[in-house]
Amino acid sequence: MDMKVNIAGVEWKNPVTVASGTFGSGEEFGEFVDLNRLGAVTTKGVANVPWPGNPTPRVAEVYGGMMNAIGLQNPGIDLFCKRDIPFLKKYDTKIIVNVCGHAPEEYLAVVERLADEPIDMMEINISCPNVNAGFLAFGQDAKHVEELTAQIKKIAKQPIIMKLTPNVTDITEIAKAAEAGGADALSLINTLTGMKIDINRRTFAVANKTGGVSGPVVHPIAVRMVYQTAQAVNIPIIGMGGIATPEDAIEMILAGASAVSVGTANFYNPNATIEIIDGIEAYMKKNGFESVKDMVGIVK
Amino acid sequence: MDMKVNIAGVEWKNPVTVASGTFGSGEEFGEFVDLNRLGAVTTKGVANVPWPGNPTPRVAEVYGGMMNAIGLQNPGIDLFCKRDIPFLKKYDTKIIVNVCGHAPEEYLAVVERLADEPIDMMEINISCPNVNAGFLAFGQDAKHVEELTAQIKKIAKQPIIMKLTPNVTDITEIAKAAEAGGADALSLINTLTGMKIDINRRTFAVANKTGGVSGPVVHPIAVRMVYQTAQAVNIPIIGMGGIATPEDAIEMILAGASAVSVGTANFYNPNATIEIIDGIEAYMKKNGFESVKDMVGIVK
Amino acid sequence: MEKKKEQAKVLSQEMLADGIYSLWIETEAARTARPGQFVSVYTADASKLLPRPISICEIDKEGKKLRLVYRVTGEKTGTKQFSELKAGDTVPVIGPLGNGFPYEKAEGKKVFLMGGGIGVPPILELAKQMQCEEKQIVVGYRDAHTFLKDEFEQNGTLYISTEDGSVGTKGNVMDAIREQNLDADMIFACGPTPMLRAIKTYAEERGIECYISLEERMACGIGACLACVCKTKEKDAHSNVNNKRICKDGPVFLSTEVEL
Amino acid sequence: MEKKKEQAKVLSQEMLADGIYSLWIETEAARTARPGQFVSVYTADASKLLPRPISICEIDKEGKKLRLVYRVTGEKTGTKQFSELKAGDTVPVIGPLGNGFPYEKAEGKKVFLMGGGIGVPPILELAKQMQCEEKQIVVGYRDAHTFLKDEFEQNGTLYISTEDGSVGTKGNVMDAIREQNLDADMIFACGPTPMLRAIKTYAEERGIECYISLEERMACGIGACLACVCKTKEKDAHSNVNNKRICKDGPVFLSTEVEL
Ligand SMILES: Cc1cc2nc3c(=O)[nH]c(=O)nc-3n(C[C@H](O)[C@H](O)[C@H](O)COP(=O)(O)OP(=O)(O)OC[C@H]3O[C@@H](n4cnc5c(N)ncnc54)[C@H](O)[C@@H]3O)c2cc1C
Ligand SMILES: Cc1cc2nc3c(=O)[nH]c(=O)nc-3n(C[C@H](O)[C@H](O)[C@H](O)COP(=O)(O)OP(=O)(O)OC[C@H]3O[C@@H](n4cnc5c(N)ncnc54)[C@H](O)[C@@H]3O)c2cc1C
Ligand SMILES: Cc1cc2nc3c(=O)[nH]c(=O)nc-3n(C[C@H](O)[C@H](O)[C@H](O)COP(=O)(O)O)c2cc1C
Ligand SMILES: Cc1cc2nc3c(=O)[nH]c(=O)nc-3n(C[C@H](O)[C@H](O)[C@H](O)COP(=O)(O)O)c2cc1C
Ligand code: FES
Ligand code: FES
Repeated sequence: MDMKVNIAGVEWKNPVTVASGTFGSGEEFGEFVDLNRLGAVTTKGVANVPWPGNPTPRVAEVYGGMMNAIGLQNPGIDLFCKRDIPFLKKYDTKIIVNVCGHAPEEYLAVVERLADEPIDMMEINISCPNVNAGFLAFGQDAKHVEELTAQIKKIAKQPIIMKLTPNVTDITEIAKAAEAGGADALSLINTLTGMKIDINRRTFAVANKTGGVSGPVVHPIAVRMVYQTAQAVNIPIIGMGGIATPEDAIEMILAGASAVSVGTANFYNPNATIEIIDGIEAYMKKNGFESVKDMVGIVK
Repeated sequence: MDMKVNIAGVEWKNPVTVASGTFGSGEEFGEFVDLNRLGAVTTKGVANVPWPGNPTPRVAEVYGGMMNAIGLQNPGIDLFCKRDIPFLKKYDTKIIVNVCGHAPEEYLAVVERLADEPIDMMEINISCPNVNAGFLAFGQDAKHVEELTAQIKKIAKQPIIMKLTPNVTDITEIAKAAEAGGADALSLINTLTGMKIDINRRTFAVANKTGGVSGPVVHPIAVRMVYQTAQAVNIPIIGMGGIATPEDAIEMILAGASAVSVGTANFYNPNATIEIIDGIEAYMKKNGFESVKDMVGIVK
Repeated sequence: MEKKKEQAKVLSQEMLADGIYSLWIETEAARTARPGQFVSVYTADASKLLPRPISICEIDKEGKKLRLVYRVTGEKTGTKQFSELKAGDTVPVIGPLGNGFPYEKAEGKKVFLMGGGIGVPPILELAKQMQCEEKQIVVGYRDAHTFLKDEFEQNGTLYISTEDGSVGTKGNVMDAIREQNLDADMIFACGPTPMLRAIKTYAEERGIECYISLEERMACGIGACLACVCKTKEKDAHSNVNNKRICKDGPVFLSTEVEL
Repeated sequence: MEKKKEQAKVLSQEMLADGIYSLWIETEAARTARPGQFVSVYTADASKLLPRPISICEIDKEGKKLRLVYRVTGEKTGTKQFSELKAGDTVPVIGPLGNGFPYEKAEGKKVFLMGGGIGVPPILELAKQMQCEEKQIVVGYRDAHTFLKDEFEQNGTLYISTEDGSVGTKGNVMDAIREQNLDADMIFACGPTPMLRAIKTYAEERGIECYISLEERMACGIGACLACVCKTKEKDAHSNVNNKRICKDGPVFLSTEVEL
């Protein structure tokens, strides 16, 4: 039985990584989880310069999930390369660096800086606010997505995963634009934009007013989008959104994801990734699947 | 203290109605709830002719909510006018008829047929599949929404509520289109499109493959969209999506809804509407609000 | 407004066979319950909001008690959670729901009362209340775990089939009536769809009046949401299409009015 | 990999004052716990997934026991659910988390141990472990419900303030030290932000070394998600911006390094 998956030419030992922003660069969770067990570690988004992030409160609990408006706080690419990459290199796992920016130049600066770093893949978070397009994110406009992807691909030395936002009318349109731009893989979904109001204090629960909803609650929407995207493109998909159990991960794979990311679940079950890896293996054994790829997208 | 609200010229005794499709035409829930207590009853969607709906299974449970693909089964407008309207007229509550169709002509046929019926408002469900625009719904295209609204307004004799789908990139664009078309009010949100896969049977949990997610899980997304829409238009909004408690309803009102609809919660708490009406009243008393409208949209 | 969701009191819980549990609850629903009706049982788990429809297996009207016999369908399910309820706990229910078996029609008839798998339990109260000429109870199990067997023996002539042949006829309930050469002029049945389909065909070929109890996923359980429909031969007066609601118009239907 | 989420056993639960509860749990977290650290406590409610950070009020290392004293913040909250836990139940926890009070630095010093409101509990274990020249415990309550008072009296000189003036100084802890004319050359404090802000100003004006324990909404509780930051004067080495993580770098900070 083969737990290995090949995502755009990079072989992971199993199909499970962590969702960007929920696992730092692995250091803190390393006290709970053997990082060597993970197919890959996906880091918190990093920009060309340090970002201070949003004011607090940055998170709120919602029914069956959470909302966050961290605001992409990050130490900037220089410190990241000096500290976080060497830390992760000590483990036998693939390294996926999540990249953010306010404008194409900012993304490109990070991608360029990472070109010669010993990382395996880059994930481009196009849900960041696009300073050139008002309140929308890059990822909500197919034209921007295609252009940005093409620009990144020109300079990137590692395979590029474009990470899609679910806050769109038609995810397949954006997915196809990323593919047209040359993306090697896609990951989805990022958070769904939500809002919570504290009716007693009569104010927003997170300082940013809106926040991204994640956790079990977003799972059915994520599965739908992964399924639709799998029908629309020919590049591999990393599925995420509310994956908390082996069943959730398998569902995502059957819908068309070649690999999965575990996000919010880490917060309330630090062992979630390991349980999911073991659970996928048990399911394969029970159902006679030889290889993970034999399960990908078979429910049509 | 004044629980009354005025929605596009129609006075409801309180701001609570039920979400279309979750309450039939009130008859079945009449055994659990005094229909006279409701601000309004919103009926299941009705079309110009009977629709058989989708194959079963039509519903599935999802974490903290449910998914449905009923497929708008309905008895057609003729039987509806003969049976359901007279039933509702026996109660002291406003009657909102939810209207669906595959094409503009179908909507218009229903609206015309209802013009001289003793109903108070019409809610137009523009999340129905648009036969003229491929797999998208009317409600995902601003141009279609404006046109359809304008056509309906030309012949409607009752105030028109356009019901928006959340499966769009920018809800305010659609809301503004409906307003431009002459809508008297808006209601939102309809269900979020999701998917569930049964990993043991390796098939879709609902026969239609995708279904609409509703219940507590969609609440933060609904609140965000109501808030955004309230900033963008000058017509009243009926807020819905996961309202299950008085707190949920009050949150929606503070975000900008002039009234609220209770949907999925009816299924697991048939008394939800009554608890919400009483709870809003208690909150107003406790916080010194004289009138519901003093709470609408005050968190900015 | 006479109906409501109530917190039923758990009186006792017992495992009858592997994964099959018997639950006695105290509930107002018992007052008007009929065999073939069901109750919607709710979990205490905020992630599982929909009802689990469970047939009524026994009714004690005076004691306001109902017996529910159910199968745990898997780990992490609502029925798994029900199986952990203990005497003194409460469990939210709505009921009784649907129309029961029209057992009054059986008077003077030679009847098959057929149950298969987890469709067996509602046959018990039916057998207890039915007054008929000849009461032939034909129930099918997977294996030797023939739960409710003793109770059935007290309420009619019992024929058993088991899939593995460990008890009674090897095969299903149809095999049992063939092997035993049984016949009837009225049938009441509850069980998996393939079984009901076979019974429906059998009954229609012979012109026997036959009532079957159907299953479908539910959301409201009271007829409002149109989730739980089955296909009907004729246009239904309520739906105005060829559909009936299992929760409200059923779960028991005359075999000739529905399509399986 | 030495850490994990565990099912702590509830040993006892007691209401200390209106809405204030004391919970003793048995947990591995007790082995290495220090005063000022906290544990993330989780609900059993599938709709409430995030941790409730609760400070450690007392530590029994040998017995592997921790005491948590917490306020129920409202109906339908997680703390409300905690208040329903009974001896024998389990409750999921992760801990000990964060850095405690550097009480070793107090040796030979004249110290204020200040707590206000629900910031009072962690001061107890601090008082118990601290070896110093003069231990002045100054705690502020809303009213006469002066929970933990007896324990404090056994561990230092106790000064109380109450908002309604029913016990001790009327006002807050600052009013108490002014009224009693107290002074100190080191401060440890936990409480609401306005109180900490006043203490920070007081300490800085006088050049007193002062440690304060901060609060913020959390998601991971272990330093990975960057939810729970506070503003810092200097650029932080880890974040590379003027932010520190309360859960990981705190919750106790030197007053001069943070901005409130
Ligand atoms: C009228 C009626 C009477 C029934 N009587 C009995 C009985 O007496 N004993 C018994 O063991 N079972 C009975 N069932 C089947 C029982 O409802 C399901 O086994 C149960 O709902 C499964 O829930 P779960 O928590 O185990 O599964 P989960 O997988 O947790 O259920 C998820 C959702 O799917 C629904 N669901 C899953 N399977 C079914 C099913 N087969 N039918 C309807 N809904 C389903 C659940 O109600 C729930 O909403 C009856 C079903 C119907 C419709
Ligand atoms: C380091 C630290 C130590 C604490 N120690 C104690 C203590 O010893 N005793 C005590 O009673 N309280 C303490 N608190 C506050 C306590 O965490 C909150 O009162 C509690 O989380 C509220 O949860 P709830 O279930 O009552 O409210 P809910 O409204 O159900 O909480 C919803 C969400 O908001 C979070 N939240 C709500 N209020 C706060 C808050 N003030 N701080 C952080 N998160 C919050 C909850 O953790 C949860 O994720 C501490 C907080 C921190 C950060
Ligand atoms: C606290 C938090 C921080 C996040 N930060 C990032 C980020 O930096 N970059 C990114 O692409 N996605 C980020 N995300 C989104 C997640 O990677 C993931 O797409 C989303 O949370 C859905 O998965 P989940 O439901 O399993 O959490 C963040 C999510 C959370 C909850
Ligand atoms: C079973 C079911 C049937 C529905 N049918 C309709 C319908 O006929 N017309 C319509 O506009 N919305 C329909 N809806 C959407 C609801 O009216 C509502 O917009 C949505 O469910 C969100 O609210 P909730 O989370 O409170 O259920 C239906 C929802 C459910 C769950
Ligand atoms: S479950 Fe709603 S109509 Fe039957
Ligand atoms: S709560 Fe995640 S960093 Fe503090």
